[in-house]
Amino acid sequence: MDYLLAGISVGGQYALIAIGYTMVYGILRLINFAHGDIFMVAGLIMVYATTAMPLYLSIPFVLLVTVIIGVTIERVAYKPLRSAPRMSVMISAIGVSYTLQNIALYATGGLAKVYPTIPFLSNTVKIFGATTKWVTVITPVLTIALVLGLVAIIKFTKIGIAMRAVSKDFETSQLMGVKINRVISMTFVIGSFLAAVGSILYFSNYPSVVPTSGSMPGLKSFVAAVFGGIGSIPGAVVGAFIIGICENLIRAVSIGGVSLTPFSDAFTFALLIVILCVKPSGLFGEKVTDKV
Amino acid sequence: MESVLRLCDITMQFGGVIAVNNLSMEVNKGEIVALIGPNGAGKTTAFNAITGVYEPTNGAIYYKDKLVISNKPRGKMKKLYAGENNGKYHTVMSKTPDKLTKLGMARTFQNIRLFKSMTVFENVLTAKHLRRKSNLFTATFHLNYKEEAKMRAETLELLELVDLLDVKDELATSLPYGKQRKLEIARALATNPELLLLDEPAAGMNPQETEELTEFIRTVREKFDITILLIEHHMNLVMDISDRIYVIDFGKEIAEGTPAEIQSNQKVIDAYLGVAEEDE
Amino acid sequence: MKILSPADKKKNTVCNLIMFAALIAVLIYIDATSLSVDMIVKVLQKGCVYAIVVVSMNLLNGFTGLFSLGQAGFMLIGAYMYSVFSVDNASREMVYSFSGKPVINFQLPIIVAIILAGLAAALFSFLIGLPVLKLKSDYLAIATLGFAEILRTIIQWDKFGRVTNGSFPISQLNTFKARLADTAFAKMSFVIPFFIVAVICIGIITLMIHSTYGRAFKAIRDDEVAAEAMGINLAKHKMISFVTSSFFAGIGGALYAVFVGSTNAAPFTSALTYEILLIVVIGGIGSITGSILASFLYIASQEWWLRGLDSGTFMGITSPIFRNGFRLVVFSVIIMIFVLFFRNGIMGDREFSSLGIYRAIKNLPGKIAGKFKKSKAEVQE
Amino acid sequence: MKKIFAAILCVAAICASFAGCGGSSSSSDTIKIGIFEPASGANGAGGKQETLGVKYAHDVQPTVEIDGKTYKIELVEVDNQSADDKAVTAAAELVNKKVSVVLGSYGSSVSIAASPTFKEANIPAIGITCTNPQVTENNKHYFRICFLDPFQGSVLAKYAWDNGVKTAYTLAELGNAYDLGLASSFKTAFEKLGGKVVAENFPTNQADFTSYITNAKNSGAQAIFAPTSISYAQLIIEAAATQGLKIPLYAGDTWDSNVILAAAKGKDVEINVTTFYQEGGNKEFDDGFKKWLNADSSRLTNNGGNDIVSAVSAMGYDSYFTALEAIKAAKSGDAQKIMDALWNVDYTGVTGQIKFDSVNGDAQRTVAYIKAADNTTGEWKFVKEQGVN
Repeated sequence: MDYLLAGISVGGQYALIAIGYTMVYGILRLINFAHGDIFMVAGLIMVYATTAMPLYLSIPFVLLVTVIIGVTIERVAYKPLRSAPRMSVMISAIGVSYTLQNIALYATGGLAKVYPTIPFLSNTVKIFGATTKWVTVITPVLTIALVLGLVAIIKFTKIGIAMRAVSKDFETSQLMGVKINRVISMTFVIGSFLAAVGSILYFSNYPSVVPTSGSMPGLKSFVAAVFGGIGSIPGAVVGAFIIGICENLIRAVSIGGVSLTPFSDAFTFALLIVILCVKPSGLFGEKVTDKV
Repeated sequence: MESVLRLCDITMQFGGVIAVNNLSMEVNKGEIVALIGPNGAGKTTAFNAITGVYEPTNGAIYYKDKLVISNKPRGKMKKLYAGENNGKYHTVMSKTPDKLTKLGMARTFQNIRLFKSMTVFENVLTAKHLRRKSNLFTATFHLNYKEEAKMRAETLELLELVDLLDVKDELATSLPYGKQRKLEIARALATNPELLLLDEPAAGMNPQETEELTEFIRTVREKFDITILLIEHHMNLVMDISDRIYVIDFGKEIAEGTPAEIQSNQKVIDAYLGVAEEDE
Repeated sequence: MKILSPADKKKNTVCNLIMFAALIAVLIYIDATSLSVDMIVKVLQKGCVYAIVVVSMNLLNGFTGLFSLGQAGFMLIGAYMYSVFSVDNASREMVYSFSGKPVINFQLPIIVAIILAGLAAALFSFLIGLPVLKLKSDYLAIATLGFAEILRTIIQWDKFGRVTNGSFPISQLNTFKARLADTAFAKMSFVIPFFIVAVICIGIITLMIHSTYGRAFKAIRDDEVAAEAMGINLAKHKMISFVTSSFFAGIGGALYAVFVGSTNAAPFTSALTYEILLIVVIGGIGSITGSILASFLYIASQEWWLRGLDSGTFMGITSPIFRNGFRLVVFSVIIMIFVLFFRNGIMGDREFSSLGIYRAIKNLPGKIAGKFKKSKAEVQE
Repeated sequence: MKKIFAAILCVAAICASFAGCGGSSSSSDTIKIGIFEPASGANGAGGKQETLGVKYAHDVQPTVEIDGKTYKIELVEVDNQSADDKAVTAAAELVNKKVSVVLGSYGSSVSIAASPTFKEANIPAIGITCTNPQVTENNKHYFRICFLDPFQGSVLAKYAWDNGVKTAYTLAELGNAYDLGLASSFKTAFEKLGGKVVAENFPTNQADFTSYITNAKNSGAQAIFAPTSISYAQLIIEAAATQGLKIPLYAGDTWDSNVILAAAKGKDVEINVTTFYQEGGNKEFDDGFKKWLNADSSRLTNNGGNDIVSAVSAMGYDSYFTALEAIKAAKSGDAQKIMDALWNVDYTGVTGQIKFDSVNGDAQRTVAYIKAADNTTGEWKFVKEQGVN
């Protein structure tokens, strides 16, 4: 039960990050390697913000600043490369990730920062015989609520329709008068916003922020996005929950007395490779064939 | 007559759409055969099935009377299949494009696909890689220098033949459109093919260039003694050089015959109504 | 893309030979006059190690167009393969004291162990390549990255401790210096051996790129569909490139172990791969000389020239912002500048030629006179 | 444009190389001591606290008197970034700056990587808190003033056994030699005493320890031994508190940090650590060090934001005076002479007596201090001195 609960909670947090990956990939065909680091930066900003202002101000502040950072990164590092080969853009993403980590390292001096306690979220609660924090219970609920909201936006608003159009065919929608740059900025706004929410939930649960905090959750969320079929939002959410639960369950098993705990991360990657080889389009993804 | 390429009941179905329907055709040695049809008739799809890019849903392809591609409705297609001759073919066999090229089929592309970073000379030289005798070791340590020298000499010869020798050190993509087409053909010829497949070689050319190309294709056939299958929209070119013509519409063959026969075929005229006029 | 005339070719060869001879003379001089622990020696050694790995990655990413991020994983295999066969016999029990009795209890000659390291990396890459090489660009990248992480976990697993020493470092390794100490080459045992290995490795890669196989690689990079239509077997050629690249990454890893003197799986993370990739970009994707140049520049600035940024005083300026970590910030900014504004790197996809330098020097007065933009460095295919 | 840029880059590089080379002139009345510590990377926090100890010692005693002449001591700091390959060049940097003796490092693998460089340069190194046996074994230039992993593991095993623990659960980071070294020594010693050990490892960058704590509970352990680095420690404490873990957490010297106290404050977890030094053990040192820390805000930041004395700082302090003793005994700033003199140094510092054994140059230590975290005051409580037997 403990494992399952932990899995669902982690899954919810991965889901929020995975949506950012999947949306950016859907529109720009870019693995935004820096997304995990945006998540980490959001955590650090929270640490610094709470020393300067009360909690009810710092949470919206963090959300706002993270969104600004996300959009700025897009403007500075990805926009100039829009017509460049895909490899260049991806290298730029890696560069951004490297830069964010180094700036964080410089700012923190390499010390682990303790994440502030948010009173309600950090209280403990007992359900089904397992003791845990409120945040664990809230995460999946909040995730699903946010995703439903997001799906509504994409389905019914004008910008949502534009997003879907762009992800189907970049050039044509541009010719049809869709303001590409606005759509892309909006994607980064939503992605960064969800990453910031995810970071509040994640770090309330695991209250230590180091410059590399973002890389593992980032990678795993990406795996989740691929698992669910990259470009598909429900796919990313389902994938994230599956990965979260699986990696926690694997810690509970041991084969012939040999504990498999060291392989919980390796397992995620193995899963990724298997999916890529067997069904590259993921659970909910569309199959794309190359045109000759 | 010696058969070079034979298609038997080739059907291509994407989801519920049948792009090529039960197409059978034959190309004999030394012939120039054209495959024509209105836009969206399934010509390029058929072409891609022949060259191994797509796997046909049903049917078989023989190259020089040897089975090279064969398929039957499988997997999802088992239920979805809406074409004919279900159950006629049993073997599942699909050779990748490179294997087919090795057997002696070479192709060009509708939207020119040259190696962008290479010069004209290198583009052709690269195609020579296929017929190498050296292995990785001898090639790396340049123990195959004789072969390499031969490759280079042959490339120069070929370039001279297609009249591209003067631009051999230019970047391939910097050439004018017509020359890029020629270069693509030269590159295909460098693989020493017996069957040359040309996918709309005159696309985007003006009448004068088209005329030159017609002449060029003819020269190529004579000099290299090869068979040619081409898809084309330019009726002048097709009628000028083809020995035989296949016409397809909605994926199905509607006529076959000499240029004269085709020109007078009512079915063809119906299918092309307006289209042919517009094209000319 | 200028083709040299025969006369120029001859001149170029002469220039190359002179340059190479001069380089060797300089290295011999450095080896003879420096201590083995001088910064210049360490930087040159590490530069050689990186040059091999960077060029091997360029073969894959730059020349074949396969975006693979598994380099650190193959270096890891190389480093461990080398290390388990190179522990000093007398110290082996001590090194493995936490892991139990070592399975491999003999030492191989240094060169044999290095080659073995390359072969092991090549073997693994072959096995990994079978499933993943079918994947397209970014998926390939993430899959190879994943494999590298899995490999690291496996190596660190205590169940293999008797071979790999689990998570504990393997120290007391064989070094060139120790081997050559009592020979006539004692004074040439610092940089020269690293240099020789690097020249051989990079030489082989260069020869391969200039062979008919190299052309096939470039064809795959330029247009996969067209390459396949020209009869190039994609699976086979991608595999050749992948395995070759990994072989040299493995050798690079082994040399890395020689350089550090001990081996530990922890540094071989994806961060190392990113670092190598960024050097490839700085040098120019598709340029061998660019990669080499960038490797040495990168290592020298990181380890040596820019150190002042961390310790408070840089180029005579003292400022409180020069504290720990600032060097890395400056570094990442430089890299971003390259990625965004100098996307072709130092060399683009061209190569450096000594004839070009010779001409540049000859033309220098004229250039200063005003023709600034004209022909600073001639380039050659 | 590109060429201009390349030219500028080259010029900048050349200038930088001059800058890098310059500024290391040494005069005859200065003796240089190198500080080889991580200031970034995984062990950055600990390395900084250790460096603070050395710097404080230097402020206390910035000179040394040899034969009536006063020599100034100059500290040369490098950052080994907690990475093996960076450690090699960082060590070379120290050698090039002509230091006479090196202090450090926090973390064993960097010390092992740097060891050949110091050996070739014939410079003695004094390990402060690198506890892996490989650091000093089979070489004559690397000394160390702390105890070793097997000793520390055994001490904790004995302590646990004495407190009635029959089954213990160990948790270590995969790939971290320090963690696994302690865990493995603990296991060996504890099993020898008759106990049962369930050992598990977690991968690097792990943040979610819920499942591990659950595993520990399910294994029926009466204590968890988690000798991890500080950043994981925070997360483990958090997870343990959340899940209402009723069994004590044991750890090694890394956990002896004010960061742990901050993390544990107000939470219902029991934490016991072994350490080299007990705050309050030497009032003069404690007061002096605190005053020194509070005099400069950057020092406070490097200490983790408050003025609690960490054991590693005390060790750093002692390492400096050990080096001074050796310099005095050698009557010279010559590296070789200092190395020879170190074998006979017998110095009693704030962390106890330091005297090196004649085989590997390890300090002979027979007891470690056990401390427990007081979660209401946020301070350490001294429990006992614990030996192996």
